[in-house]
Amino acid sequence: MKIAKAGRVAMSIEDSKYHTDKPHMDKSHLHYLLKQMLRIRHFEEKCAQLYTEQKIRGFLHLYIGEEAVAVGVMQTLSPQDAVLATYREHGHALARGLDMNKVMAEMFGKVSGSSRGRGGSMHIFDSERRFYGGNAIVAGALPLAVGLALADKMQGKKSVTVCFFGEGAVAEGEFHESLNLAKLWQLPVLFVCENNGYAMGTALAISESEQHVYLKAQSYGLQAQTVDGMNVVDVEAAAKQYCDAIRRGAGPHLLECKTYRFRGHSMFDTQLYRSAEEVKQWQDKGPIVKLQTWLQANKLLSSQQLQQIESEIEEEIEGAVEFAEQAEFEAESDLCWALYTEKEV
Amino acid sequence: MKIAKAGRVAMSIEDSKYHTDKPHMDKSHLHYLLKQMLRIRHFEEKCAQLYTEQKIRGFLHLYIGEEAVAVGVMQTLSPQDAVLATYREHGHALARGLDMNKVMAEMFGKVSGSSRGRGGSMHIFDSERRFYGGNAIVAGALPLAVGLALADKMQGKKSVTVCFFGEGAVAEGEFHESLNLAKLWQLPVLFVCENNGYAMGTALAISESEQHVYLKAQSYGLQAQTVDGMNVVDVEAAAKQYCDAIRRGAGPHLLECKTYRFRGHSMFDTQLYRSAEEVKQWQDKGPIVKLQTWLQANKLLSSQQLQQIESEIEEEIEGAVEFAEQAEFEAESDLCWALYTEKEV
Amino acid sequence: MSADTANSNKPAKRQENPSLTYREAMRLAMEEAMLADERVFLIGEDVGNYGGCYAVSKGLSTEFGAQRIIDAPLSESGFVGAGVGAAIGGMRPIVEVMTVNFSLLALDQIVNNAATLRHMSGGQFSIPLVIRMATGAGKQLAAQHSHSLENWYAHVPGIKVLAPATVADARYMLAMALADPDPVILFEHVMLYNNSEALPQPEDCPEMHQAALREEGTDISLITYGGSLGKTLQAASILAKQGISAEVIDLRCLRPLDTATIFSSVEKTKRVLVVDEGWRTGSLAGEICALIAEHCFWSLDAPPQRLCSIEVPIPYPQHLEQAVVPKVEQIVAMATESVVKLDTAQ
Amino acid sequence: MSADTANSNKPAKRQENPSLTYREAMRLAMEEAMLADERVFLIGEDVGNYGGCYAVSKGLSTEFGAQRIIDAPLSESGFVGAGVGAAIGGMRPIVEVMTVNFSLLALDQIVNNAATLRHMSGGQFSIPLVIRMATGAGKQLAAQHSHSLENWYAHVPGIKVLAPATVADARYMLAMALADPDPVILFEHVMLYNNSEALPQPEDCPEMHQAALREEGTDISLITYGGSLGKTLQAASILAKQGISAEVIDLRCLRPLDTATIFSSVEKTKRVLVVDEGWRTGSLAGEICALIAEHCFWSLDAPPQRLCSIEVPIPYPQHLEQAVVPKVEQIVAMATESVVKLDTAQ
Ligand SMILES: Cc1ncc(C[n+]2csc(CCOP(=O)(O)OP(=O)(O)O)c2C)c(N)n1
Ligand SMILES: Cc1ncc(C[n+]2csc(CCOP(=O)(O)OP(=O)(O)O)c2C)c(N)n1
Ligand SMILES: [Mg+2]
Ligand SMILES: [Mg+2]
Repeated sequence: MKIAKAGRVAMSIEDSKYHTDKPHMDKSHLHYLLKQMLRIRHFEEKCAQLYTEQKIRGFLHLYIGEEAVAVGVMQTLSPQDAVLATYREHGHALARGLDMNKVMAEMFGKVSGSSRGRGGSMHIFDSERRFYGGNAIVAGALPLAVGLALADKMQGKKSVTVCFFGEGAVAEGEFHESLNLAKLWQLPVLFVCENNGYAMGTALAISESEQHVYLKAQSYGLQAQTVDGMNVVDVEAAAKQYCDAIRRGAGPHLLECKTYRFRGHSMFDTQLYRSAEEVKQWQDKGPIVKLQTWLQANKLLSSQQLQQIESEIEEEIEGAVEFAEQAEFEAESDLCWALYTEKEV
Repeated sequence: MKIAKAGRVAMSIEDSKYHTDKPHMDKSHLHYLLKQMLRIRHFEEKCAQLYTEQKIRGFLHLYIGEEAVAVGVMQTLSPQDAVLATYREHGHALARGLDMNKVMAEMFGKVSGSSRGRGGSMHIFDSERRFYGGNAIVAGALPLAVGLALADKMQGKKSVTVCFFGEGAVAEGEFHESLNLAKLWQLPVLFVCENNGYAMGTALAISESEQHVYLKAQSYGLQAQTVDGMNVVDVEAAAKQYCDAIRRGAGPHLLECKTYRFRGHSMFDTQLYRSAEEVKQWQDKGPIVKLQTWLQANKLLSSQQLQQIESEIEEEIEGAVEFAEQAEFEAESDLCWALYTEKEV
Repeated sequence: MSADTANSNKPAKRQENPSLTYREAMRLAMEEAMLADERVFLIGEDVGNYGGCYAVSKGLSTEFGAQRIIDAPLSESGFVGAGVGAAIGGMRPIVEVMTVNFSLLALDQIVNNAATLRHMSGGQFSIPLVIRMATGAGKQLAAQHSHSLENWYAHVPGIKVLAPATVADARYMLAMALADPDPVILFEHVMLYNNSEALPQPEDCPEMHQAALREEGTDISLITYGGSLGKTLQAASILAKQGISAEVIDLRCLRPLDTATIFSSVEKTKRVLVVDEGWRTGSLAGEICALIAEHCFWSLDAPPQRLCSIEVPIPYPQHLEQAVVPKVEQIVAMATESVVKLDTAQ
Repeated sequence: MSADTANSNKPAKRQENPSLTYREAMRLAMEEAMLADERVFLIGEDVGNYGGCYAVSKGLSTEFGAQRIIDAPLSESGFVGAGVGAAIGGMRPIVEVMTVNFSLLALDQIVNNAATLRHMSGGQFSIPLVIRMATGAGKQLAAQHSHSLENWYAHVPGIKVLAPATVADARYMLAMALADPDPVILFEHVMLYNNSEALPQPEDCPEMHQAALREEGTDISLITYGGSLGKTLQAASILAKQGISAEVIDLRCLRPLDTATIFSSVEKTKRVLVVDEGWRTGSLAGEICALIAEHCFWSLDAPPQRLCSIEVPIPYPQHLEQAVVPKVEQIVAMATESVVKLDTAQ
């Protein structure tokens, strides 16, 4: 189903530059994208609240404002593909299909959590879904992604490994080493740089002499482009184009998604490094408001449908909180379980 | 004095592309360049022999074939400038003006050596000449170079810091981090990549997805170019152009010098990774034979003059060996001296 | 973040001996150093615009500008190495590596350059570098953000390692580190930043390399440092109520170790328990037990004991995190056992 | 380089119990592993075309091709991390980090990923990774190339650490490491590669985590590992001539430590000297002395002693390098003193 031409809203899905490669953008898929983004948004809003209630502790890094990136990219993946992310990975986990109950239980540190509660917000894992964390060392997952892709390639698998990281990670030596290795060995990796303009309080101009991450990637011979990370359709289209190429054997690619985090870096951030106006400007072009407004303007989303989506999400989140509340903490006696493998694998 | 047009020799100094910026290339300077390269060459040939006699031990990495790089670059420096190099740094030390006696004594591990004999071949230091080693960790000196340049800049000094490293070092994260920092902070650093095509036995194509190091440097916003590292005049001209720019405040630059090592990586190398023909081809365009042949063909170097140069060098080297032989080893009781500073600096 | 009570414009306040937090003390020390010596500058991730990940440098960038409070990109190896270079080049850098966890990325620069270059070059130059980093567990930050690796640094000749555990030491040890001509690493335990104390006079502070007797006692020596000092002092006061007189030694300087103070305490009390948040095997506590066994063997009335962290990546949930690190009750129990066992043996 | 006596095409030779060098044994083990399991591959700097910086993998790239003997660029953090990823992804990588000196650049990947991910993810996957690295001094390579940091690795929960000190262990411990489902780090002391021995049968080798009694004795336990084993055995035979019966324990596995073997030896001999090429403060030797002091306190007849390297960056000249590391005469002297002191005390 072709999408009706946009009216007066800013976003123009028709004009999207991946016209030919555009994935199947029917109404139900757009509803699905919206729902996924809303799920993440509301899940995290709930988490923020639970944090003030001290149900969730430690560091909590919200993805609010950046949902289009994880949701868009994840659409192009199959279960055989592998995913790695950062400490800001609730969105990726949910978009990858992890059970929200388990994710919320993880936030609570409960044994029913996706990592038995041991990892918390920053370390959500699900090896069944090939979701390999949740890494709290900036750029720490990039070498792992190279290795996972190498293993897939050596085993003749057609999988893609997707590795998400912030633009702050680009300054780390691991970025450099990993891109070079991936290209040298023509590995099936999609690097996704979530360029939200800041690494904690450090603006990109303070951390990179070359501020176009996709240009940096090209200097390693990777195919790379920048995409509007606030536009889930653009993200999906670009990711699909790249994943298809990677599956055809074209080697690693990098997608730079221009985005913004609406909240502080973590719950401790006083945000002295940016103005409220700047935040407001970005919020106005947020990924959810953008898609939702466009759908509504084009009569592709009734208020009843939206209502339905919202209430399904609310129910899911309530269920997840309930699940997490009810869940047990891991017994202290199991503290050392799985430090090493019990028997041969 | 203008240099006479080259005859049938391959090298064309007239055609050298740094015509306008060309340093003062009179005959005596060319003789000086030749002599410096020959000094290094013969010094190292002597070292190789002394190695088989076990006077020199440990790792010995010869610069033979690459002399034009250190000699060319060093011409543009003043005493206030700082120099850092790798474990293949005898040539740099000599070209920087370190006393050959002390360098040879260092090779012998004697207390009269430039580092009291503690460093040996890989760790020649001379803080008076701002020669900061001799670093045996590949790419380990690049962050130091950034810091030295930062200190100079903060103190309002007009110095340039020159950092030599091999093309193998380009794959290390430290290369990436250092170039970015240097450019971000517009530091007076000249990075000199000695691209001799191999990192031990690993050809450039196996270690870099982008094999043009100068292009990699440009991706950080550095001014960068590649130059024939076998042509000492070209190297000097390019280095001068860049050092001048750096002194004018134009920030860090990178010079990629295409060169070749005629010997193995160290004294243990069986060189299975390259053919004798390849080595021969490069030897034929070696920096010394090139300059010497050109000078002779243009009647700018009489056999008497060459004889004179050679015998001065022979004398210097003999003196250095004699000095090193006579020198004492550091007393075992001084082993821990200077681990910490004895009093405030 | 509590308000800043340190303010260079009101020096009078300082003389009134006000109470400060550990965080404020550390900032005051940096401010003072930067005012006193223009070669001093601070560099690290988010030390400027953000104010420091633990808000230690908050306000300094306003006071000193971006030239002296330098926000570095995420390049630990790069900017730590740059700190080494800048120190060689005549500056007095304070490099903040947010936490010890990330310092692994800079270890090569610290071990192979900072610690090595002076000796290896035959003593041609010094490296007056200070590296500050947060360390330890307790904030539920999980395995990759809760390391205690002071022992690794204390292993390396050529550097010195400090662990200020009190507000006074936060206030004065940085100055000592800056006055030292060699590389000094300062560990700030994350659980200390909000601790508040009235400051003693600088003269009342022990020298940089000296351990401090935080509590005198006769029955057992409790030796500790950094984040475990508070727990150990608590334990000592519980023990006192039980009639056990515990001496508490705060190491302060982890390299070089003040063995004279350690040994004379143990010779007196004849029993020792070392409390250390590091993982047990290969811990600094192990080193201290070994030293004591070697040097005080004939004085000991009970085996030297140590209480360390359980050897496991530190989990996120509070009960598990607390299960890993040393606890007050454990200190009390082990100290009591050590003393009581002796009584039995007699 | 000595000629390769190991050859997979002549299996008969193997049964003749030929003598091999340590280097050949390690290569043979890798060759065997690669023939037996196609998931095994070798990756590292110069392992292929160059044949390995210590020539351990010489010839393997011809036999297995560049797909399974992968020459990596100078990117220690990158390719060690890639090894971790590949292990998670179903392969059985052997990562060669030329030497422990360069492993500092990869420590973050080892500590925060290899050692941590399994536990932190709640045990969802294993990381069957083997990392090999050369270690130690003795070749006059100076300060940046002579480190012994086995103790640092032995400190980290989640990994296992091996130090094969004999040709037999070089031959069989790699297979054990590969059979192990978790990350294993193998340290090969640079001075061992040319050692030559006839091989025992694999059945005669202790299990991976077991220490080996290399010499039985009654007067003192000499505990050591890796490059110091040879010196310790020499010292034991000198001691024997002096009428002192020394027991020599080769730790073999540095994490987990075989404390049962250590303790039972010390309970028997009542005296102990640990010999360890690491710097003294924070050494593995310190850990072992601490363990012995804790667990064998009442059996000890003399303080636990250790002989380690002097704490200084290792200098280039032979006489200074040798002055730093443990020497046979020192072992003899310290052991004698320990035993004689006891005699005097009695
Ligand atoms: C190696 C390392 N250094 C520093 C930190 C502390 N830190 C955590 S997140 C962060 C900023 C990262 O920014 P970016 O990569 O842009 O990701 P974002 O948070 O914006 O999503 C920093 C400095 C860390 N976790 N790891
Ligand atoms: C970090 C590190 N890894 C590995 C080595 C071992 N090594 C010494 S030199 C060398 C090759 C370096 O090649 P390149 O940078 O091109 O310099 P070249 O030797 O060709 O001058 C290697 C791998 C090292 N010294 N440091
Ligand atoms: Mg960011
Ligand atoms: Mg090279």
